Parts: sequence; C-alpha cells; structure tokens
Amino acid sequence: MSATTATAVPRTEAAIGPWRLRWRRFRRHRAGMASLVVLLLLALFCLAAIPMQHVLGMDPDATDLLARFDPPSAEHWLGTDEAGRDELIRLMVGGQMSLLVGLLATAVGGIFGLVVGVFAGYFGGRVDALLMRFTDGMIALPLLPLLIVLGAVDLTKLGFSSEFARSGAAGFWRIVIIIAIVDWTAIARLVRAATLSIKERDFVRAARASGAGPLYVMPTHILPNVATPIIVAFTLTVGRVILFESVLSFLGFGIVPPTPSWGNMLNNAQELVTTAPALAVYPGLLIFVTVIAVNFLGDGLQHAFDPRSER
Amino acid sequence: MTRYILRRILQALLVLLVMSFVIYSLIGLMPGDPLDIMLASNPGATPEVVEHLRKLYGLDQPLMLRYLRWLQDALVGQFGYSRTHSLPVLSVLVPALIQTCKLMIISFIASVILAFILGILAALKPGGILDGVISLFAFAGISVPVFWLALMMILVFAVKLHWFPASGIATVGDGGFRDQALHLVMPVITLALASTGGFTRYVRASMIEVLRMDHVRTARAKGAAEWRVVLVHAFRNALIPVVTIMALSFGVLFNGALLTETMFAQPGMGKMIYDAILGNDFNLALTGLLFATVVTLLSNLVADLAYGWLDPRIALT
Amino acid sequence: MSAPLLEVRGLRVGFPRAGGLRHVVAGIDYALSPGRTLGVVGESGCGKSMTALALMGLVPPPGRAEGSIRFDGRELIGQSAAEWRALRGNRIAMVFQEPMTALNPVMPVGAQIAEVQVLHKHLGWKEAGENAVAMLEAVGINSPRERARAYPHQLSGGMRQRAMIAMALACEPALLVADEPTTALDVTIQAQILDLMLELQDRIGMAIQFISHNLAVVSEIAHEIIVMYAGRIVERAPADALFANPRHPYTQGLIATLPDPEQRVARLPVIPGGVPDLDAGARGCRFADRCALADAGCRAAEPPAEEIAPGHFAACFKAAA
Amino acid sequence: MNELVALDGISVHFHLGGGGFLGGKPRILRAVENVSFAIGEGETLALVGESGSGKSTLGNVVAGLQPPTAGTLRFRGRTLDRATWPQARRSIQIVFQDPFGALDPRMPVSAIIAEPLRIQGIGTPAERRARTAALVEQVGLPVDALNRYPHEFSGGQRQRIAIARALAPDPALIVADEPLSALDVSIQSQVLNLMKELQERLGLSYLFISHDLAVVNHLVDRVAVLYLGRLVELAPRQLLFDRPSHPYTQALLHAVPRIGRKRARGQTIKGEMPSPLNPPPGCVFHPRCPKAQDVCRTTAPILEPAPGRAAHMSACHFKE
Repeated sequence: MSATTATAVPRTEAAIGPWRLRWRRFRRHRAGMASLVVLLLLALFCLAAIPMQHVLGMDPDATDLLARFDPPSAEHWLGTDEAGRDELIRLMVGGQMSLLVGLLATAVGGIFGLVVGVFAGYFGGRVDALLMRFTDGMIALPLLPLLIVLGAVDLTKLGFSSEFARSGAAGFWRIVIIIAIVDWTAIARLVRAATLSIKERDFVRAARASGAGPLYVMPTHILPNVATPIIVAFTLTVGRVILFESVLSFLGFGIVPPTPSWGNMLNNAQELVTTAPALAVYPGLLIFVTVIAVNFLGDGLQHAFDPRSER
Repeated sequence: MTRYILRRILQALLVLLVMSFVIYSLIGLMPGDPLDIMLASNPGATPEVVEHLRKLYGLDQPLMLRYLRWLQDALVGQFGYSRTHSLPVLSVLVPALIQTCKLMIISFIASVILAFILGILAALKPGGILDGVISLFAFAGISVPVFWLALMMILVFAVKLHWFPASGIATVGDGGFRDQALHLVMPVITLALASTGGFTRYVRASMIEVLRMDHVRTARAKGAAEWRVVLVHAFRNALIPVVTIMALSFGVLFNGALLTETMFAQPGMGKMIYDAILGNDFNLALTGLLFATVVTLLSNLVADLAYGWLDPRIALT
Repeated sequence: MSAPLLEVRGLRVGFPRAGGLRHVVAGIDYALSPGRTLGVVGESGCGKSMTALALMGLVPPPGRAEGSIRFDGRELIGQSAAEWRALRGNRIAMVFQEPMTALNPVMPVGAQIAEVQVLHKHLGWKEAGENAVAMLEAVGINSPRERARAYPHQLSGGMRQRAMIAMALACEPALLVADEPTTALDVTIQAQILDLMLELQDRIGMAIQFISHNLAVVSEIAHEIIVMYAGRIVERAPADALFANPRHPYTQGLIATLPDPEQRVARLPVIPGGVPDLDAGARGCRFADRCALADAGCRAAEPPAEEIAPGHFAACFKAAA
Repeated sequence: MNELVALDGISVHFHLGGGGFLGGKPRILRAVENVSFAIGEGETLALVGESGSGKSTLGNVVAGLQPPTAGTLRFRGRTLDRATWPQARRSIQIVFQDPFGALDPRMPVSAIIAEPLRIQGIGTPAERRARTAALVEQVGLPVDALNRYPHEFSGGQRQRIAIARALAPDPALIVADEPLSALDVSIQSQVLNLMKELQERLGLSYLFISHDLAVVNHLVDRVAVLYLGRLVELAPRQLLFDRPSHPYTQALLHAVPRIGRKRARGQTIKGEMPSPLNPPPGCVFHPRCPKAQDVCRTTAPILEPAPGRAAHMSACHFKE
C-alpha cells in the first residue's frame, strides 16, 4: 500500500495538548494574568485571618465601646468600627464569607443550570420547550425584589425550628440557596445553545450511528466540548454572585450580623458616611476589586479558549 | 405579524399568571401575617376576636383558595389597600411607577448612547490602547456594587463638594426644572453606569464579530471608505444581537432602580417595594412585584419585535 | 499580444510571526492583457487567494504586500488608502467564493449594487438604483425590479452569485478578480455562472483573473494558466499548451490525479504526501519532498522560472530537459 | 449478487413549525419522497444529486440517524425497526464530508477509532487496542498517530482516521457522505484509492454520496440520481455515463467541467432546483426540462426501464 501511505505527520505543534496551548494563550492576556494574581492575593488576605485569630487571638466580634471609630494605629491597622471592633480582621473574615458564598452559590446554581441546559439541548422537543419556558419565566422575574422577598421568608413557616432559623448556618445557607435559585438561568441557556450545536456535529452523529445513547454521548462528547464556555460563564457568575450577596447583606437580608461579610459591613455605612467615611470605603473597594478581577479573569479565559485568538 | 404578537401576549399573560401565584405564595411566607400588625395597635383583642378576624379576612382558608379570591379581585383592578399608606394600592403605586420610569428611561437612553460610542471605538482596534481603557471602564461599570457607588458619590459630590443634593427629587419650596434635574443627576449616573459597562462589552463583541465577516471585506472591495464600512455595513449587522440584549436588559434595570432609589431616597417603585416588604405591607409588595414583572415581560416582547424588525432574515410567524 | 494591463513583479505577501515574516506568497511574476482571462490554480494554502487580495490592497493586517504591481501604468504597491479606494470596485473589482456571506445580509441587493456607482460615479441613490435594476437584468435575473428590493437570503445561491457579479461589474472595471466564484455552487449552476462571465467579458471587455482549485473549470475558460504551489508559481503557460504538455511534475501530477468523467482506470495516480509547512523547506524546491524526480540539486537551490517554450514557463530543473 | 440493504418507499418529511394554536399554516419540507433501491453485497452504489436533492438525508436514513417518515429499510432480508436496529448498527457505519467536524477534538485518535467497539461492547480493552493499531496501519497512517489528537493532522489524514473508525466493528456497508469534497485535489485521489483498496480486500459495500460525477465514475458499480428528493434515474455506471436516459442526468453530465474542452455557450440547463417546501406539480423537473410537455406538468412519471435496457431505470415520460 505504498502509494497511499501518508507521509509522516508534521511535527510542528504535535507535542502540545489543547490545555497547554490555552494556558500559553492565557499567559499572554495581561489583564487576565494580573487578575489571577490579584485574586490569589485576595484569597491569601482573607485566609490570613485564620492564623491571626488563632495565633494572635484577634477576634472579629470583640467589641470595645471605648474605642469606637478609632483611627488607624499600631494595634488596629485600619482602625475600629462603630462598635470598636478591629476593621482589618473583620474585612478578612468578611471576605471569607463573601468569597465562599460566591463560589458555593455559583457551584450549586451552575450545576443545576448545567443539567437543565444539557437535557434541554440534547433531547429538544417537548423537554426543551418545557425547560426553556421555565427558564424564560425565571428571567422575567424582577430579580432583586424577589431576592429580598426570599431573604425575608420566615423559615419557621416552612417547618424549620426557630433555633435553626435564627442560627448563623441557616443565614449562610439561605443566601447560598436563594442566589443559586435565581442565578442558574444564564448558564442553562448557554449550555443549551452549546449542546444544540455539538449534538449535530459529525462526531456525535458517528457515535449515534454506532448505537450510542444519551448516557454515552452526554459525558463522553457533550460535556468535554462545552467545558470551555462553561468555565468562562462560571467565572463571570462568581462575580455576579458576590455582588448579589453584598447587596442582600447590605439591605439586611443576607449574612446576619454579627458575622461579618463585605456587604453587611456596609449595612449602616450610609448613616456613618459623614462621620467615618473610611468604614464605607474599605469593604466596597474590596468587593469592587474582587469582582473586577473575576471579570477580567473571565475575559482572559475566554480569550485563551477562543480558537480564533491564535497568536 | 399580528398573529405573532397576539401569541406572544398570550404567552406573557400565562407567565404572568403563574408568576402571580409564585409571588403570592412567597409573600405569604414572609414573617408575620396581616393580623399581627392590626393586633399590634390593639393589644386587648381576645383570642375569640382574633379568630373572628381570621375568618373575616379568609386567612383560615387554604392558600389556593385565598389566591383565587385575590386573583378574582385583581382581575377587576382591585388590588386592595396599602396598610402603611392607608390608601388604595394603585394610588400609591402609580406615581411611584411614573417616577421610576422617568429614572429608568433617562438612564437607559444615556447608557445606550454611551455604550454605542465606546463599544464601536473599542472594536476598531481590539487590543489597542483605546480598547484597553474602554474595557477597563466597562468592567468597572459591571463590577462596582451599585449601592456602594451611590454611597461614594454622595460622599464626594454631596457631602464634600456640595455639587448635587444627596437625596429626594426636589427641594421643598423650589421644585423648578433645574432643581429637579439636579436631583436626578446622581441617581441617573449611578443607574446608567452599571448597564453602560455591560452594553459596551456587547457592542464591542458584536462589532468585532461583524467586522470579521466576509461582507465587510466586500464593502471594502467596493471602495467604500472605512467610516462607511464601519457605520453603514458593520454597524447595522452588529445592532441585531445588541438591541435584543438591550431591550431584555431594560427589565434588569429595575434591580438597579431599587438600589438607586433607596440610596438617594427617591419615591419610586423600587423603594416602594423595598419599604413594603420591610413594613409587611403585603398588598403593596405583591402588586408592586407584579407590575415589575409586567415591565420585564413587556421589554422581552419589545426585544423580540425589534429582532424581527432589524433582521430581515427573521420572519415572525 | 497588446501591452499588459496588469504586471506583477516579485510580489510577496508576508505575515509577521515569531522569528520574522512568513511569506504565503513568496515572489511571483506574471502579466495579464486587457480582455484576456488568466486562470490561477492551486491547492488550499498555495497563496492564490492572498495574491488576489494583494491586487485589491486588501491583505488583512498585520500582513503586508511587497514587490511591484503595475496596473494600467500605475504602481499600486505603496499607494495611499484613498488611491486604493478610488481604484477598488471601480477599475479593479472582485467576486468572492461564498455569495451568501459576501453579501450584506441586512441590505437589499439592489442597494448593494447601487452603492458602487454612488461611491465611484457620484450618482444619486435613485439613479444608481435604476441602474442596479438594469444590471440585475443584464446578469440574467428575472423580474429584476422585485429582486432589487430583496435581501440576499431571499435569493437562491445562483442568483446571489449573479448579483455579486452585477455588483463587481457595476463600474465596468478593467480587471475582474474572481476568487473561486463557482466553488460553492452546484455543477449546473456553476456552468450557468461560467457562461455568464464569458458573455459579460465579451460585452464589457474586462480582463479576468480566475482563481480556482479546479483545473477542469479553469481549463474551460482561461486563455493562460498559472499553477501555484506553496506560495510560488511553478508553471505558467497558455491553457492549451499547459494541458497538452505540462512540464512541471506538480502540474503533471495534478492533471493525472484528476478523475476523468469519460474514462475509468483501476487506480488513480497520486501525488504522495501533503502540502509542506511554509517555514519548513526554506531552501530548495518546495515540491521536492513529493516529487519522484527530485535529487540533491533540487533540495539545494530553488529552481527559477525558465521559459522552455514561447510563453511557457516552468520552475523546475528537470523541466528544461 | 445478494441483497445487503434495501430501501422500500422511503420518504422523509420535516415539519418546519407552524400548525397548532395560532401557528398558521404548517410548513413541510419534503426532503425525500418515495425512494426505493437496493445495494448488493460488495457493491458500490452512488447517490448523486445537487444540494437540496435529499441525498444526505437518504444517507442518514441508511445509517440509522434519521427515522423515515414512511417506508421500510431491510438489512440482510430483515426489516429494520427498534428491535433489529441495535444489531444492525455494527454492520452499517458512516464517514462524513467534513474531516474537521467528524472527530471529537478532545479524544486521542486511539479512543476515536475504538469508539464503535466500546459502544457496541466488542472485545476486551486489550483486543480493542490491538484492533485499533491494526486499523491505523490499514488506512496508511503511522502507528504513533494513535496517541495524538485530531488537531495535529491534516484533512486527508483525518479522513483516514474517520475511515478507520468506520472499519472498526468490521461493517458490511459504509455510508460515505461526500468523503472527498472537503479535501484538496491531490489528497482526493489518495483517499479514493484507499477506499477502493479496502473494498477489494474486505468485500465492503459502499453507499457513496457525491455531487462529483467524475469521482463517481471511478469508484462505483451503479448510480442513483436524485432530484428534489425523487429518484429520477438508477442504472449501472457504464450505461448511465454512456447513454443517460433522464434529461436531468444528461444536463448534469454535460455540466461537469472537463480538461481541454472550451465552453460551448447556450447548452447549459436553465433555472435552479425549486424549494422542497413547495415542489412543482407533475414531474418535479419540468420547469427546467427542455423536453417538457403538458403531460409533464400534470402527471408524475414513474421509475421504469429505459427502452431496450432492462437494468436502466428512469423516471421520465420521454426517457431515452
């Protein structure tokens, strides 16, 4: 078969797998790389609270009414708040809360959206129509007022005990869940669109011609191929969720004080804005920096995953 | 076309019906019930009286039945009384709706115009310096917490610089056009900035996409000048997805309006709903939420119609 | 033969990449006389489309065209953007492969044709629109007045390409560059479009540079043919001479591997291997790796184009023999 | 020749929306209309037609990717339905036109080629590895291709990988949907020769879908010509190319460009294929047909032997 044997495969970019190529492209996206560094530093900053609490014995909840609104000092690097609590350690612990809610709510809502999107896209027809009407209905809702209503829902009316309803854990999970409930639609639509296009690709049709069913095709062909847009969408969702959390906590429906979060630290900043403007600036600035870094990271990932951005 | 609009309106009404039930049930899950407040002002009420009132207001009935009774009234325009305002719900809601629409429409138009200018400029040379600056601005707009931005603006422009009033829609005793306009500046900027960021990103992405297309090369091959290629051939195509997203986002603007109105003490829908929820004013909160849903559904419908109108390839049937 | 309308000398199109420029067109020479048809043949990546874009001044950035393109006595390389614009669509026009994507989807077809005259002849839209209707009729579209108001998606593939041609010929250019104009079409429609182009050439008298991967299509309409391989012209000859007596091994291979609709053979001859990476063989003949005749000399130096018969050039050390 | 696959009265209609509540008139696209033919063991049948003729849809039906709206499909004498398809799948494989879309970019070549075996549960992992290695060599690729990803290969090499995948479960029939049209000319002949060689060695049948009559002439035994979803001519290759019976086939043959021929003007068939949403009455070819008479506008012709050639079927009132 000498005449039909193809010559050796050109080895130009042979050894480089797709993920290496993407990482290389991402590294060249300056804003994305800078954001990655900023986010790592922010995470370190928030986690540094753990050794400070345990080793240095700093307590984010320790009030000192004699030391309210203290300016920055050797003892309180960023001063104290209206209850005389150390602002720095509260920012660090509050950051843990905000980031954790961001990641968890994205994971819960994202996975739900992923499942809805894949099923709607793959099966089409009635399943698709039903799921998408549902999603459209969700999108038509006035989100923020609804979040507030959900945040105000009395858990005892749903049959939870009143101790649980008042506990910090309930407050934390409540906000994770309600944000997840309202923020899965974007991912569901995106995944559906990606699934629709991939299921018509020839490699999926070849598998189906060999007798592959949905349980084979979805994990083997669909999910790996929708992975890149999903990663980008998840990243952007984290940013949006952090904003949602801050708004809800700010309005008093999110993380319940005294547990700090960046949002609820701004809770009564409005009244204090003239007396202690710094207390209003720090948490907001941290939210802003975190979310903008997350968004630039998403942009960098998008650039790295786009096959057209060769260079 | 008429058939299409009819069908879409029917669909929207169906969604509205389902949503009214969802919202009705959710409101019922908020702490306290209508009687608590009534009783708070009358601590001497005996359990018999409470039971009697419960029956009178139908609160002993199952949820579905109460909902149906509410729906029956709502369909003829009876949304009940606002407890906190002691007025019929609609007479509280309508002025607030007008106020909010004013704020939303001005902000929307401002952000659309700004987004088109910035988005097109950024798309002309992706990766260039101008693109970088505009992207930074756009991402800042998307990423800034609206309430914090409002706070900072109050701090800088009202408290420190005294350029603009910090709250309200008019100064008592003045209320002239200039005074009202000054009161609108900060709310509009706050509200517009958030959506401008998102819109700019969409315009930029859409323009870059279109500028890569074959027909843009054809336009150049005809000898058209670059401004003509961008503004006539590319822009019209880029407009199609962007306008859809913008129309859809009009409803989303409501979220920002709630915060902006709360921060700047503007008597609009957002603040009204917020206060109603805080004050257990069930009828007002429920009706307000429903009207907000209607606004979103309407903007969805407009988005679809705009799509069909802009894109000759889409036949709305 | 009259004085050439177009004279290309040492044309190179390069794109920057790590470690210098990558030349997708690596120095080509040819000429085209008024009213004649030049066929340009080659496989994907041989540089034939980039040559066409260079003629239009439309090499996509960051690519650059160097060398010399003389058109109608003027040097095009290095002229200003405004000078290019005055030329494009006016004296040199282009037809693209995919009429669906090459037409603006949200603009009526008539307006797209009229635009050319508005731009170059400074007519009003109304007058140009009337002319567009006449042109649609001239390219064989029925009820042209209605079609002029239609959007591209409302026309069939064949009609879209006819509209594209009407647009290109709106200012009666001296040179029409057609880049794979029939590749996206079915065979019966391809035949119609080829007929149309020949008919319009008779009427308007423009020269045509017809680019295609399909030797048979080119052979039916071209007076002279260029065969390109990896950015180079390997053979250039009058159409009859090229098919009767191909001299470059690549041309010979291309003709031999083409299945003949009239005759069936047990095994088709093949050209082994694939097109090389443009960076790889910087030295020697670019076809050497796939050539049965190649020897050490072929790998050491790049063969120059030699005139082996009147008007018949081949860039091969073995062709002269 | 033993019959391998037979199509009997196959139609495929697509509903393009409409109908129902406030939906307006339903729109039905008639992609394939009442087509019957059979493919023998070891035979290559070409399905020829222009875009929109329904040839790919018909290929999908044979490959089990598109259930027909009407008609039945037989494989080795058994009617294919829900119960019998799963067994038949390993015997019918498909190769697609676009070698870039046909391979999952996230899978190494070894996993791509072994996929039909994995899905069908054929062999142990070790057996599958051995088979995959053998297949790679059989289609003329180096063994070290197995661990690489599709993006490292050229179009022609990808098409070889796709062929190896189709060969994996040892099929009896390969549906080849325009397998050459996305390839460069010099690569086309390589793949064409490979397909011929594999057929001789393995006794395969091909359903070869193509718009290129010149290629068809080199590979196939019989040719079926489709126009607007209808079978208009079905004949042994030699007969069809020498004496095309249907005016559409004649026009098609005439339109094929040939080296060394100068264009003779005015002989090209007029018009374009109408929309399958709204096919013309009578013979669907009559609006473009040079021979059309009144009968053609009202009565659809049936597929019958051409005068004096029993094996040469043609659907024309004035067949030659």
